[in-house]
Amino acid sequence: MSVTELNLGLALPEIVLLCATCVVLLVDVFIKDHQRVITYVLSLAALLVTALAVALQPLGGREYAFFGSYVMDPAGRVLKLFALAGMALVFVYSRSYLHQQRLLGGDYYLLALFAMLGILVMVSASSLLTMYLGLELLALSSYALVAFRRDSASGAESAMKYFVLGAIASGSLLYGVSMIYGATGSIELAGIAEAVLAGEVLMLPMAVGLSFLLVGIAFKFGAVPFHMWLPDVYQGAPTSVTLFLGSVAKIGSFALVLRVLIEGLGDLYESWAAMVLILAVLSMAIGNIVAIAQANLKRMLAYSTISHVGFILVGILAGTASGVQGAMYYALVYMVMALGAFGMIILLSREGFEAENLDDFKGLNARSPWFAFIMLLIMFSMAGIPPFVGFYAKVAVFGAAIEAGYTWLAVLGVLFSVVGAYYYLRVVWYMYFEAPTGEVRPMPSPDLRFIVSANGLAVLGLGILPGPLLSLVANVIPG
Amino acid sequence: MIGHVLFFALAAVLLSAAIGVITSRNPVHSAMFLVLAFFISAGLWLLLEAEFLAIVLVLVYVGAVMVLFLFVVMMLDLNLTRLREGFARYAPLGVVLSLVIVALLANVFWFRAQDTPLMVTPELRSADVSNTRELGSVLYTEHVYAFELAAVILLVAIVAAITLTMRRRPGLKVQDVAKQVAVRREDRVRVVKMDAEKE
Amino acid sequence: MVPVSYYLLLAAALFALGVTGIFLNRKNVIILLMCIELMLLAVNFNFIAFSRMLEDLVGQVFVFFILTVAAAEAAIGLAILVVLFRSRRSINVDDLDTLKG
Amino acid sequence: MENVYLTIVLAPLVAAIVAGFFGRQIGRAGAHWVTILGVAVSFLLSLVVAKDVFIDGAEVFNQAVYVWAVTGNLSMEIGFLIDPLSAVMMVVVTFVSLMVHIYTIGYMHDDPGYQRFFSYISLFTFAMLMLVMSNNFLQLFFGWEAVGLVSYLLIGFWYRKPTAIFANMKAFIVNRVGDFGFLLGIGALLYYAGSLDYFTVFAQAEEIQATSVNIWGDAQWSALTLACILLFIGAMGKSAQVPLHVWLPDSMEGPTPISALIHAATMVTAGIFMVARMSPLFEYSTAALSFVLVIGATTAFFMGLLGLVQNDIKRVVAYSTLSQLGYMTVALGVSAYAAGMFHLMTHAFFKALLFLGAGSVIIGMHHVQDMRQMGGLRRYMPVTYATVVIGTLALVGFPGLSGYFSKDALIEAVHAASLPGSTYAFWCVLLGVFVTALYSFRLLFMVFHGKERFDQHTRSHLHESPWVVTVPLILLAIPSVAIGWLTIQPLLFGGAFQNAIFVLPANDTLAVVGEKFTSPAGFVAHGFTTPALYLAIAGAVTAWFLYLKRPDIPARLQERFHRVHSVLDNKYYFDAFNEQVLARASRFFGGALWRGGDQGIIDGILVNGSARAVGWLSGVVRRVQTGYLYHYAFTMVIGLCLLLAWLLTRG
Repeated sequence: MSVTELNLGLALPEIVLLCATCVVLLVDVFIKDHQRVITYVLSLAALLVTALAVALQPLGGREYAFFGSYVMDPAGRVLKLFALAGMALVFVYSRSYLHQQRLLGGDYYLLALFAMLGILVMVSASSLLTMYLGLELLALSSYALVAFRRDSASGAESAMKYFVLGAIASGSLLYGVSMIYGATGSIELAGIAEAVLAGEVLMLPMAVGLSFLLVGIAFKFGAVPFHMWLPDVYQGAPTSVTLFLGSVAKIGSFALVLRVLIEGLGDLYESWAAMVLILAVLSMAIGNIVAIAQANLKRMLAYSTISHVGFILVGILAGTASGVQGAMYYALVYMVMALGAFGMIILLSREGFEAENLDDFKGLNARSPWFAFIMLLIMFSMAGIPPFVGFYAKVAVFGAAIEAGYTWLAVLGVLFSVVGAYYYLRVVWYMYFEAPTGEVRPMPSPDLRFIVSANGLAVLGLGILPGPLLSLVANVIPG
Repeated sequence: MIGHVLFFALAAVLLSAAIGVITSRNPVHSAMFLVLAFFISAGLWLLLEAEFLAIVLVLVYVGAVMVLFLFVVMMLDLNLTRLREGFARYAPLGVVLSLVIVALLANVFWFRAQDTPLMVTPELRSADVSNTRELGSVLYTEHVYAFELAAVILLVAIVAAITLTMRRRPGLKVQDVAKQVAVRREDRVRVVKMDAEKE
Repeated sequence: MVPVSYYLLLAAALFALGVTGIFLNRKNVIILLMCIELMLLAVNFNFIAFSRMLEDLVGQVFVFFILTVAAAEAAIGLAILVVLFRSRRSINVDDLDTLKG
Repeated sequence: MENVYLTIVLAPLVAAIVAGFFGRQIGRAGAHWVTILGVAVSFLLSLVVAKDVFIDGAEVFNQAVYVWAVTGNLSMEIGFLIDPLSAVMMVVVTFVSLMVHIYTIGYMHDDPGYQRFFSYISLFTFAMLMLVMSNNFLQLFFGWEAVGLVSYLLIGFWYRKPTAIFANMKAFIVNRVGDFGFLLGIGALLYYAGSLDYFTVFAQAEEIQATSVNIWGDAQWSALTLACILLFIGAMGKSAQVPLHVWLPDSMEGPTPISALIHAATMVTAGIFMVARMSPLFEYSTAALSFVLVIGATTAFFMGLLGLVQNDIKRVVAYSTLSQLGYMTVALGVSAYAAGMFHLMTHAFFKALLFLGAGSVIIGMHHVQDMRQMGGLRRYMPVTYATVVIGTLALVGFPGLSGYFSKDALIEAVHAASLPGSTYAFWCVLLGVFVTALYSFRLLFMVFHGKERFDQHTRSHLHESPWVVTVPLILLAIPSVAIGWLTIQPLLFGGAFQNAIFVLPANDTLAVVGEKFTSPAGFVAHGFTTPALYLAIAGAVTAWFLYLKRPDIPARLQERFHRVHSVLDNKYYFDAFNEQVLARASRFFGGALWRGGDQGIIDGILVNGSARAVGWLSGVVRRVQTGYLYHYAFTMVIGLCLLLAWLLTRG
């Protein structure tokens, strides 16, 4: 065995990001609190360099590295680029927030970079072992991020809940993996798919493995009934962390589903489809219904996330190429929308004050019409109202579901999105038709102002011109 | 035959230890039961000829992780009486659910597994096979990617643990060794001249 | 020697005990963490037994990494526990109910 | 021509954007100039298009101008379909919109949201044009939603007024119900026809008719019937047909120009237009046509009755609108699509006229809308009076005026129909004529004739409205008088719609009417032999007797028949049902099970009964999220057990 067999060049993005993260770590140790902007800039640079490494890789089909435990394909490349760009946005959003909230350490950036690395690993995982390690890298960094505001009791509480439940989910996931290993004799996704296709599988242990595996996947995704951690964590975590968990981290969850469920176990569709169906229906129902009763915007968005997960699962459930395309399109679009929504909370936050309650959005139109308009765009898009991008995402998954014969599910989905429209429009209502509670005008820094505007307009722009992204997704997921 | 006896003996102790872990009301006792469970598991793994992992389990788990647990248990000033309340409230539910899980899995691993490879008894391997060598030869080649990732995860654990628990409280008394070493006589001792007192 | 399924059953029992532990110890987070360790131990049994059954080393490699990750996980979990204790002066699960609904 | 069409659509959009985003910079005058200019351009070009279509007999234009997205074999595009049907709608929409724009200068003179208002109405014009010019379902739905959105914004334009907020929420929710049906209908067509393009779908109408669907049990429905009824449910929401009509009277909380433009002349007719456009589908489903017919007839008669007991001037006109929309729907039901469209057009002019006239009165009375405080206004507002008289005569069907032609042709068509339910419909529309005359003249007499019932202070300020208000009235009065005479022959019997509307020979009721038709004058003469005219006269005379001659009688009648009156006054208890039954039931459960939750927020926001139920459910379900870690863990374990048990026992 020689080094060339490793095909190291393929994993360049991960290598670059890890090296860059180590540089950030070392530099951060030696700088003072008031120089933290260096960490910020370096972190952004790390993301940029990694994105370049992804973009500059030669376009090709599926290629493996590290003896089949690492895979690079066009879908992975798109997911990575989106995740990196989303992370950069998260950093820009977070900078002033961290400053305001006196969270001056560089640890936020560091842990987030590690989490980013976890996402990249998950996207490129082609064996259950690397998938598990990427997952844990992401999860462990996330636990620490949720708890990293040390003086916040609710932060610690939510981190503890997240950790304990996450560890149970990991345990369940691993139990499932062990069963699949026993049933197929392989932990490589390609090997598993091969064994399934050849019928050389112990069916009963496989069924056990699938059940446990799905619990783990559903937990990471936040699907009902494994969603309980999500609202508490979204609410308890510092908003900059919620921003990350709610948007970029979902790319990791999607990669988990894509690689394991679709690529590895796609031929067992008959076995898992019904379970995913239950998860999808429950998620759409619980997410949309419970969101209505929320007064805390972060919590409301958490339930909204759950409902969107349900919609993504509808696409997965279709089991067809167009279903997977729809789900991936939805996941990418959801990331953009969630960034905007949580970004608005950050934008309205001030020193020692988190604008996380619905009441804080009252009369925003009177205080700042432009940002109210941006929020309106995002809320309309999340509600799935045309011509915003959220509408196309819903069309994509429901269309695929109808094609696959799940017409009633699509109808149910539309019904729940109508229910969902209530709480999104309620935010719009508060902004436009309620008297402002305070006269404070949000005064964000220019970079934040720019990013929020760009993000909101992207929701509109991607809706007016949905073609490019749709065809991009269609190209990278082979039919 | 001896394999059977060893297995059942160890399994019985292991399960008792596990029950001990979950029923002890004192966290320290729980931790000690867990240590026992790990030792027994290491023995069972030896039966499965996974010698390297058996050693690692004892070294890593008992030697490091459990010590960390004990350390934290003892460091935190816990109010044990409150922690013992409401012990039995959900116990029936938990027991029923566990029995359901065991029953379902037993169905798979036992009653419906009679003609499958699950019932095959593995052959003993020859004495000159070195489990450690085997593992070592794949760990740094085939699984080098995973190995590096594991290293990163440990790094994250270090960073996270430090981030979360290290705090600088104002007014905390700390030692600065450099300053202590660099101290000069003049800083500490003042020679005061005074007249001798006369009586 | 005994058949592989004996080990699998043993592991299933261990896993179930870990689950039961979560139901029993509703109060003490530390014991909850230990229950999770039990569940992971059960998983390790599965892997090693299957590895033996398949005459394939990958299962053991997986266990190696699970042990590593679990150690890291325990470190972070305990760190969070310390943070929690510092802010609440308690690790009673019943006190962790400010976030709900 | 493609550029012309694009300009027609985009001119109002550009104007709306300019007025909306740069309102502060261009000022009030700038805002109204730019939007009026934009709509004027659209109007003039629409006239060009109409000339092209009707006089020069241009080919039907049906082309995509922009491909939006292609997924699989489904292509989503923006395209225009220009045929007689859309040409008529374009002229009507742009003309009324232009009039309303001018009128608004006077009506909204003192409003702080002046620029915003102009931006909205221009945006509305854009959306409405997109809707009528569309050549595919996606764009249709787009326009559909967009006009709904602007309508919603405009009803709540005075967002500090709680009733306006309530009304716009109600409009929004009721329309959602309709839109849901509409979307399902489009979905069904997409599913069965595999395309969003009108003509591709129309070509498969017969095939879809032959496909049957199992709704529940063993009931077999034709897929086409199902799709048509679903589409029509959308039309019921937009065009305010019973029982989805409840939002329209409340929408009068919006500024009056909006009531004229959106809630009388254009948006509410979108449903009528849509059904006419879908005539190649509806024609193949007798069941769907019957459904349309019965709903329309019910609306036409019973909503007219409600107009009799209203005292708010705008609400009377609103109920009149409901009733007239019912007439149009009836025409659709008997396959007289052309008659429906014809009535739509004439109605657009005279109803806009009546609304703007009512608005003029409201300006004069300083925003008093109660007719009991008016009377004798004809001396103070001669121009308004004259134009309202014209509008009223047109509405009740005075021989020779526009409404006469459209309504009479429609009634004749219903008479000729043999569909299930057509007898019921015939009596409804016939008696409706009497009711229409009664409430119309009641309004006229109560407002402009009789004793002056307002106070001295009002009298001193009372004067005719400014020219920006009266000029649109006069301009609208002209087509109200003349358009019927001029266009009845080509539109109804000359085959102007033959490229656009498809009628099966067996259903062609208009052809029956047409056999007797010789000329507009002959049609007028023929009218003297039908009961409709005498019913209208009877209505007018009754109104004169009750409200001018013996004004004490109505009160006595009201006392005598207080049961009937209270039924009407409560609008057949539709609102009461929604609020009392649906809402109260859920409130009862909610109160018992979920006290002290987020009642403030839920109560404040979710006004509709079903929404309340969802809200209650939400409050209960959120209880599951107790905050206790172990409960969360239990849920996970239970979920795991269920998954495992299910998968293993399944085999």
